[in-house]
Amino acid sequence: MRDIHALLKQRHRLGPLEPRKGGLAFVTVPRENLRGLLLELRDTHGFTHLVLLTAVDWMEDGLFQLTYMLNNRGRDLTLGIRVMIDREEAQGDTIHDMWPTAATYQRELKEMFGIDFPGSPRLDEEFILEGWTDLPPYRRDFDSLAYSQQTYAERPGRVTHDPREYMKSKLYPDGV
Amino acid sequence: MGLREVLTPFTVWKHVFDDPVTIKQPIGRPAAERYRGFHQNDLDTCIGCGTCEAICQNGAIDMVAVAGYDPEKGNSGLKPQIDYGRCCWCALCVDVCMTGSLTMSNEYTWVDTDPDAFRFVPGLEEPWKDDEEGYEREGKRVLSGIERIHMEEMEPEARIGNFDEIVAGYSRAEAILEADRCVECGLCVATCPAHMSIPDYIAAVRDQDYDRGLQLLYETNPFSEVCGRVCTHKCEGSCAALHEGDPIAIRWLKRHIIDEVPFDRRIELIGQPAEPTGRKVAIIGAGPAGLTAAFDLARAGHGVVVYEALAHAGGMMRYGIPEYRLPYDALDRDIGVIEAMGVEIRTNCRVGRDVTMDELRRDHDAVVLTIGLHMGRSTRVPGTEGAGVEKAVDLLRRITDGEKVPLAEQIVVIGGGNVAMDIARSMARLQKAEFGKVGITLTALEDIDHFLADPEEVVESREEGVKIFDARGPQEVMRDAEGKVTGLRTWRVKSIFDAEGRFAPAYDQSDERVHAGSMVIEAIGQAADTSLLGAALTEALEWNRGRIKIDTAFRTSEPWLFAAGDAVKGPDVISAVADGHRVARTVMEKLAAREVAQ
Amino acid sequence: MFSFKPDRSQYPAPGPDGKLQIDLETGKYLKLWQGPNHPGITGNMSVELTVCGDEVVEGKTHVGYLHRGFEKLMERRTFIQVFPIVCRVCVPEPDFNEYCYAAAVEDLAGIEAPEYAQWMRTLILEMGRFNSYMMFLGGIGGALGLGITGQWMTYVRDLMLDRFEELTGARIYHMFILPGGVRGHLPEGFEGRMEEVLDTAERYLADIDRVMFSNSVFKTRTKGVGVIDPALFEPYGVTGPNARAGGVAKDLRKDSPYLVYDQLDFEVATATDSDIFARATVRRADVQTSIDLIRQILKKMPKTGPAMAKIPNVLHWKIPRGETYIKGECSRGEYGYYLVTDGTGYPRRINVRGPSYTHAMALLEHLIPGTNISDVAALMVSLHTYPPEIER
Amino acid sequence: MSETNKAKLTGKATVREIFETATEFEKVAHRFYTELIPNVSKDIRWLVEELAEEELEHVELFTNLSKNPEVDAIMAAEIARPVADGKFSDCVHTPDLGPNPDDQAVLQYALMRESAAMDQYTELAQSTPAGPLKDAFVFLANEETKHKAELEKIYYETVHSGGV
Amino acid sequence: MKDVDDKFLKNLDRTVPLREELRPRKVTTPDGQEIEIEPLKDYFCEAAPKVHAKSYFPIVEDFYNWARANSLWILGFGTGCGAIEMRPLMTPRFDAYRYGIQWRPTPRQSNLLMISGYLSVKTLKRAIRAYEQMQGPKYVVGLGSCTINGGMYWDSYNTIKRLDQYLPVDLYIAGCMPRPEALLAGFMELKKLIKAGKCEGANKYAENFATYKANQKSVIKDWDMPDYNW
Repeated sequence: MRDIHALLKQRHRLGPLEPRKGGLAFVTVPRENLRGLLLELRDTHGFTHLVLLTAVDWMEDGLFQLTYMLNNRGRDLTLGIRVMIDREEAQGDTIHDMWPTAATYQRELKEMFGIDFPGSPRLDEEFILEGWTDLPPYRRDFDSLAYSQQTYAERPGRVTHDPREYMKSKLYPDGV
Repeated sequence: MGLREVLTPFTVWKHVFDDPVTIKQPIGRPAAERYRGFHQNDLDTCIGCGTCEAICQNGAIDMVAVAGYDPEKGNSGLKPQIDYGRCCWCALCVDVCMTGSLTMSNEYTWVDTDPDAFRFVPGLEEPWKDDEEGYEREGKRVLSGIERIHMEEMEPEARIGNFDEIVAGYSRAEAILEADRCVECGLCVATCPAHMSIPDYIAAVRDQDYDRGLQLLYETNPFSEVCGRVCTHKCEGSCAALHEGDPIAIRWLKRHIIDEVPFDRRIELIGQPAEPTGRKVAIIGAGPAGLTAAFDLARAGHGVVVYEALAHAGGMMRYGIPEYRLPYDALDRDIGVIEAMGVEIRTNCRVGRDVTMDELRRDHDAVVLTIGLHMGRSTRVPGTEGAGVEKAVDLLRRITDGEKVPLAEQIVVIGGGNVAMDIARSMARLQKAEFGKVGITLTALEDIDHFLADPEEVVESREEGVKIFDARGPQEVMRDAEGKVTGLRTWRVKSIFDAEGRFAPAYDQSDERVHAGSMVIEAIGQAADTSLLGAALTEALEWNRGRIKIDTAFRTSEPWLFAAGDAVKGPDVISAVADGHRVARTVMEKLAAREVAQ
Repeated sequence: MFSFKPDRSQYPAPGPDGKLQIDLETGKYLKLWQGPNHPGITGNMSVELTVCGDEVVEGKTHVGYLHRGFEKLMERRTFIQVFPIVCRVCVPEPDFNEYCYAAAVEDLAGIEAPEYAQWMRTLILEMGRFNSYMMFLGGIGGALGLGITGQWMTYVRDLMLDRFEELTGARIYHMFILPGGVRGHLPEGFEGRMEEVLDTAERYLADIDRVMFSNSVFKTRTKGVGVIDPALFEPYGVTGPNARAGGVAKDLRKDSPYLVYDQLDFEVATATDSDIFARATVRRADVQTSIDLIRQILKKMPKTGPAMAKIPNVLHWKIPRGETYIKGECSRGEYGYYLVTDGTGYPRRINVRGPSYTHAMALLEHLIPGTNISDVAALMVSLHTYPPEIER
Repeated sequence: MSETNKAKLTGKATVREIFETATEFEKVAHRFYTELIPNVSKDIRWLVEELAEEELEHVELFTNLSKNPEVDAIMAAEIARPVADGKFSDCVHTPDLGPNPDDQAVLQYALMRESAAMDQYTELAQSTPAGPLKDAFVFLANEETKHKAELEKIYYETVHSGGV
Repeated sequence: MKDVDDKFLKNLDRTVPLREELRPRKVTTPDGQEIEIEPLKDYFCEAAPKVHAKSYFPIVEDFYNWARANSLWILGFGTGCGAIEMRPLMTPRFDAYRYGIQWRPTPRQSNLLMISGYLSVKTLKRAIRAYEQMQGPKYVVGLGSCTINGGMYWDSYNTIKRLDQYLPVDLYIAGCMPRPEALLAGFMELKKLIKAGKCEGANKYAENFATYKANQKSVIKDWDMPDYNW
């Protein structure tokens, strides 16, 4: 893995290699380098298998992290490529032309995170959700429990007690 | 496609005469022995700690009150109620249960038309209550730590012969590991006399937020450095973790927080006292109760003067607890914080000698009496009068003051409480320094299972060479012709308490023993020295079985006088601290009421 | 012999937006929904078919009927609280989720599961794989009207569920693989009872060979149907038996051994035709591999040993910032968990990579045009897809 | 209980007479404690008051018993439950009460009295042939032992486990 | 569990527009005619369900109930995880057929709808359609925690929490998921209830039609069907 990283580093603005056990490593690249890097990895270094494409919401930093997980099946190497994109105008570059299956991932990201991939087919079609009108649900500012409580009725009548407070109320109500 | 492929499938027709595999009676077919079926709970074992509720990712468990189960020490009395409209039968609640009371039956059929029916308190009346089979966790708890992190201590050989502190204190890594074991149930809070926010400050240790931890400590206890070392830690006796392992080392974690915050930072963190109110309060006795009250009152802006008869503040914390358990500088830091709040401590000022009660009453808006129990009791068996027989409290006080105390190569101690251990171990140190060896015999009325001393004190005493003879009733201090002490004659106590735990001694006169020694130290009960009150005030006050009578708010029968601490309640530092808070609150209420009246 | 070979050049082509350039109102084409409530669909999903006669010109997969928002729910749960819900991601083979999640947490928290737990996990995974293949063999027969395979295989699967029940305490969602190890040890006499089940399974499988794999109807309807060009494997992310049926001898158990697979002896089954029949035979061979592996594991695994490593108090378990990806070979292909932590007590993000995600979406949509309506069910089943792992 | 007291009792012929004499002793004790009350400091007055109260209770008990026709049955029931004396005697050393005794001294004195009375009655019981008279002595010894046990508890709480 | 963030306010304003192909419009038929179509009206019947009156003679009603109880035909619609435990029931080992229970592929032939666990909003819509297409008298059985009070998806944004708000439920079976044996026990109980004339779910649905519809519409944003569709 290190050899490939060293090789790629000459042509792409790669971050440091973060290896984990079992032939897995992560690396960060700027968005503009992504497609070139992926192409080279696929065509030259045998990373022909797109394992997954997903996003991580770093809301506090105002960023989305796109993770492209590529696998070299022959050498059993997995490389996770991180691309940080702006959260406000979330947009990535489509790679469905390299891996047709990526179109599905990109549809999901559009629906669940609101990340746009201009040019990706059927991007605006509903994928998993139907008639969704709220924030994309995988964004961290979407509160699932609050939404659930506001939308669906729970069965009423449940009460619970905190043991500490309950003991206080029974054993020393005035605090001493 | 050949004929063979058309015909081969027909060969399975041979099964046409096989027995059917159908289960004849499928309804109610018993599930596997480990099957995770409906919940069961042994309500008598359950301590209502709510750990099951905390771990339930479905929010399926509520802690509810159940008739017949009331809160008590280490038991909230609450029981889990499970909503089968939520449960996913993952059994994490069973795995995390602190007592192992929560289990599962292998029952699985529950059909109902009413969706609200699927809520129940396991253990009450469900039909599968007594099912033997079903899921139980294998072995002990694994989801939270069972074993206490070892506390580094000096070896007996190293600690005998000097008064250096024995316990090293946790390192950060150790403290985090120990704090990690806490499940934050909060059962301990009710047991702590001062109701310290134990789970919260343990969480602060975990988060390495010592500033927050220190603030939490000072909310309820200005003697956290002292208590972090010598507290009787009853909280640990109500810790949920003790049911299948060691209780959390709450005391050591408290000490750890204090150890991690520099002294100056402490004062910074607790902040400045309120604006002066102009009110003045006198406190008699600079022990834990008095100084805690002083701390609270001073923080509220009242002027506080503490009158202390001895040379240094601290009371029994200084003069009763030996230095190897509580170094004086630790105590000084706690007192230093209190003084920094504007409390004036007048040492060497004995009320009744240097200043009278009447003067105090005249010059202050309130007087708080926190005089403790500084008078040692004597067994008054024959021979206790005269030289060679000492009282433990007196000796401990003299050791603290650096005086030379009488010493002998072989000493007999009477008593089985913490004071007895303290004096035995202190004398052992002096013996080691003086004679190079330890010669202490400790006799106690109680058998070892009923010792009043903390178990670890007993263990450490033995490690240091103290020979303990339990269940021995003192009969006579033996003296030779010249009147010199030669030993203590005792009878064996067959049993000391009856079935209800009440004192009902039974002696065996045939088992007599003489414990040789040229010095006898009595370390039995203690009493308050109330002579400072004077005859008139003694007569005027209401009393309750030998102690000044107080109400629940620590008011005496005299409206200007309040009393707290060991002298009226007891029995330990943390109780005195709690009393101090309470009496301070009462005094402040009184002052506020006067304010309104004026 | 009848062969359905439509002329694809006659079909309307999809436009740049991926939509088919056809006018439904011409009456030439018809929209036909297969599912979600349809016997010829795998689970609760649907395929929107555009047909011309009985020939399908376009198929679109619709999922989301089982969407529970797992990846969101996991972010709201502590590391231990995620444990009960991961298995729900895939109903027929839930154990893979438990293993991948546990291994991912262990990787990031720096915990090593004890040896006994490693063996136990392998055993559980193979038992789960066996069950999953039982579902497949029953399903593929059922999709072609061969009802008896479903009857038999469900019975055999049920016997294995009994073993699951006595071992783990549950039939379907076993919740046995905790981060840090497994929850318990083998019950007494388990090996013997397991051997009985495996014997029965082998007997039934021999019957399946006769009634299905040697059946001229089955062969006719599956051979040469639903062929995946091996060139499409990489672009479409085809893994597992689907790829092995096309001659790609890749199996993560061999290529990237996890747990104790490196100590076990087994062959990777392959086929060459890459059609429905090949996919079925590969799986038939894999069942045998699983049976052999279960026997080997029970023979080789340590009799005793700790089941759990020491883990921190789960009620406030925090894991330092990091990310990892744990994968394994499940019955359908590469199954993986991508776990991102941020130093708090909650996962930052968990992404489940189910093989059905690629198989049932892009690949299926690619394969459907040109098939006969009656073959769609078989085609879909032959890809062995489970919808819950697509939408999670 | 002195030898004179013992002599007073040995001559009695009926249970009733024994009880009347015992009542007299208790009255004397009650008077003693009542007179002691003003001499002790107020903080321990509760103790002396309690002792006086106890003696008074005995007076009432014995008076009622001596009038009760069922006295034999009651006694028989009582002595069927013998009270063991634990001989917790480290405190039973006659103290010098002095003009203003402290609590420990008072307790020791009271214990000594009860102990002596107990011994006395036991001795009398042993020297009396079986019959209602013996029963009466056994009963009285039992009563004193019970009283002594109560005092021992107070003693232990005050002196031994008091304080820390 | 993390507490609800008060700052989070649900976006309640937006509604989903009706899809193109469902809007009323003019189309040209294959033979060149221009016609107006209104798909939602054309595809569905709009008549609201009616309460089915009981027979005047109790003995006749009892006979009906006996007959209904002994032919429970279940719609083979696996709405959630619980469906996997129905498969063993259809096969010889547990063999539910011996109790007069069988699975049918279409709602038109079924009278029992098993909601096997959680319902996502997308499936709820289909389940309602399936239910409304079934012939009366019809019954609904809820399987497992999810149908009772949300189950383990209690905080999910995409699953309903209480099935009885959207469909009339006659019986619940506890478990996650209930075993085949528990399901059989449930069926037996359902039979008893039907025989006793206590399964009035369909009538309840007709009586409280407006309430059910309001509840359904409050969660199904993409309401591209008329109120009643069968």
